Amino acid sequence: MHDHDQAPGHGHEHGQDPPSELALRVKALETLLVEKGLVDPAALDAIIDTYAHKVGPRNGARVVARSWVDPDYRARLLKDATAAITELGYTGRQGEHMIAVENTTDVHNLVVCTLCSCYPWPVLGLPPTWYKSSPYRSRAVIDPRGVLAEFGLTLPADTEIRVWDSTAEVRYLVIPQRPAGTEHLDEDALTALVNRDSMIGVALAGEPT
Amino acid sequence: MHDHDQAPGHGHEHGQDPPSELALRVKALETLLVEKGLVDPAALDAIIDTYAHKVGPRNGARVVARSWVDPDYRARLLKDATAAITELGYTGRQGEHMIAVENTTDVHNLVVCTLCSCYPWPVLGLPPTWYKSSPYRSRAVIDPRGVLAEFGLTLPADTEIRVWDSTAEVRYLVIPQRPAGTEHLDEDALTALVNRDSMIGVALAGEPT
Amino acid sequence: MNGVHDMGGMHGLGAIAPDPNEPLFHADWESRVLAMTLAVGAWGRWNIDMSRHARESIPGPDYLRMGYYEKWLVGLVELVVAAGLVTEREVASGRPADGSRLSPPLAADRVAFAIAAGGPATRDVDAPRPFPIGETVRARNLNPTGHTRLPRYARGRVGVIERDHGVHVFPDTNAHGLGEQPRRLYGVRFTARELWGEDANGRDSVHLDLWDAYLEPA
Amino acid sequence: MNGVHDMGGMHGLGAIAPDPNEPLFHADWESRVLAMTLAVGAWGRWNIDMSRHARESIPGPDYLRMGYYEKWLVGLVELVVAAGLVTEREVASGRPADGSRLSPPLAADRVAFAIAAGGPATRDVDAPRPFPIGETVRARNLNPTGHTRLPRYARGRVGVIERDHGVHVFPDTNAHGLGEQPRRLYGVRFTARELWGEDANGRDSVHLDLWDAYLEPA
Repeated sequence: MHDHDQAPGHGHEHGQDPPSELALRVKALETLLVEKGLVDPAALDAIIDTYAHKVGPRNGARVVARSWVDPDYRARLLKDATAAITELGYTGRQGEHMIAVENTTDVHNLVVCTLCSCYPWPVLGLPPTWYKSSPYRSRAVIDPRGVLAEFGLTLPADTEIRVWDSTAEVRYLVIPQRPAGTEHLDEDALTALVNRDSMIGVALAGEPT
Repeated sequence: MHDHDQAPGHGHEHGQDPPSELALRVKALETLLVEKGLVDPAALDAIIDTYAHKVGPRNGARVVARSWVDPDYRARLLKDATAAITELGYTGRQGEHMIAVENTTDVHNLVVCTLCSCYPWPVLGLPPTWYKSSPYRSRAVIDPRGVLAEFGLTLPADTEIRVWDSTAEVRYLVIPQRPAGTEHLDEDALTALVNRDSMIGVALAGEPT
Repeated sequence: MNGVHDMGGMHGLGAIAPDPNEPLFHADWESRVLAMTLAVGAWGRWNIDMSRHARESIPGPDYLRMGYYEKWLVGLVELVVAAGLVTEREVASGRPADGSRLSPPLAADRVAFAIAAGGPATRDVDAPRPFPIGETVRARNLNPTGHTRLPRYARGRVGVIERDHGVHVFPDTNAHGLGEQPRRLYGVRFTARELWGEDANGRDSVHLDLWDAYLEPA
Repeated sequence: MNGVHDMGGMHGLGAIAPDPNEPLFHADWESRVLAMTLAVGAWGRWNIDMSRHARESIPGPDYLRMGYYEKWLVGLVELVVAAGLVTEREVASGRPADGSRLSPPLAADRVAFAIAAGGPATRDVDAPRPFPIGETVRARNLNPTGHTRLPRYARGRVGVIERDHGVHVFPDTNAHGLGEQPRRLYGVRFTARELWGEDANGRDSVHLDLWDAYLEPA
């Protein structure tokens, strides 16, 4: 339609064209903070290593898979998600107050943060760009079905959609439905079926990732 | 506060640094439209000449000054502004449906168009940049007193402020109060006291312009 | 549509910064965009509601970044292409695809007349008068994806009918080629406290012109 | 504040365009901004509400244009300068004003512990429980110029109390150095039709976590 049709909000994040001016500003700030003794560069490396290799959606997948095979665990997860997730060792920053919401044949859950980009880091890691983008944040609450369609997911009109807008420090984890025909799989195998997007609610579980 | 504190919405309009890319795009479009016979370049010149030299806030000033000296005219203006303004010959595009709102010692009127930049062209000419800007459009309705303060106009808290948001094709002209001590002035002299901003409502009349 | 153009009530968009020495145009190209928009409009291929919708459909980040006449330029290109007066290829190349040349409908010597004539939005048709002056009404909570002139900040709010402006073309249909569908237009007064809460000045009010389709009994 | 960051319900901000092959960071500088923000945060000179407010205070046109980590960068500079940890002059020059060197509070070997510990927002204090589960409430029409976590799209709308989350730090004061003032936080369900009008799907709902100060009896 327009001669300005670049997807907005993604300007500096698709990485095709590294914004050297930004990289320089960041480098200068880091140098300053290190020289003043405000940060330890080794601590920065350790933080990055944590989210690059230790904290990510495999954690959440473990929670979901466990809930699929262990009805008692599922009950605990739905009653007190923070405690049930802590059982598996996934605690901390941006996951201090967890709630698990379960998809059923009648109900589909979708998580968003319209005001910023709140996300359950201990179980899902750092959020993807689209989750943090204006298009998703703006439309998830007013047009969840249109948003899901953009992810290739079309739900029946009589499926109830519950959108969770993370306006406080409570963080939401969607428990997707266990895919049909997976009765023979054990917890480890099921974990591979729980993709990140299914725990945000923009996809179903089932695609091994 | 921020390292991005340039006033937004004014990027290309203050003219310190003519945006040659835009100028080139406009020139190319005009060439195309002329070559296809869609516009007559002489008509473009005539349109620009009209708003540069014939239609402007002197028209509105005449209306206001007349209303100050002629009570019958004022009554007609308040009853049917479109007709009363037509009496003085100011008609046409963006002024087809006029309403005049009068300031008193108790009431102050302020005009805005939050959705675009609607403005009464036949009496005020083309709007100034600030009227078309996001800062004015966004705040005039929620913080009229703060907006007026930015124009150097502080009204008593017990003055009633009426903000007119031009959401349809009706256009509003503020009749400012006649300044004190101008009883000796005739209509022509009064016209010089009616500045544009006073007819939008962000200033009082009185400063000769 | 709930676009950034519907900005009444927003904070954080900067200082107003009026320039007392502002020229009428900051560059020649601004005046040419204004003039072209009016002159091509004389072809009658679109209406004012379509042209407003073309501008408000500019993606939000661009809309806030662009100056006024840049938005007009983008809107004009959108309109002439959508109307089939020029092709995107012609815009890109700057050259007509063939040698045929039309005759502009607006000649220089008709400009003064055309501007002075304007184009009234009123229509001389019967239309219901659902609300009497003084009636308390609520602006409906409508969130269309298309064009509307009901600002978000008024939706769901209660006001009082102040004026009957007569029967006016309805933008919500007219912007989308669905006809003028003229309806009654009202001037409606909302108190600042109704719109913005108890911290607002108790004397202040905001007045909007709203079609009957935007209103319901309170 | 009614900033562009409060974008729930807006149209016209583009396609979502998920990238299935997206890397965790698109450039090294993004990861450094994340890490610096967390590491300098360990000085305890600001809280999470202040850091959110620093980012949402970025002027609207810039906010919509910038990517996520660019907003974090701008917010971080704002915070360290406001806290007096560095001066604007130092940021501009990239060099410390003098030779004094502090000792970072977050050492590398404490990072795993600090991330795993987090910082709960609940406070073990008595607080009124004004609304029982199942109660119908209305979100107040508040339009503060400061920080709030009550989105515009919910203001004035009627919902039902679904959950009592306990007593949580109140962002509206905490963001401005006015104390944590812990208050009861509720999960509130709003039907899509209440929020967006009759065209919305009759089964759908949106759930927000709202402090009691945002709510009133319906």
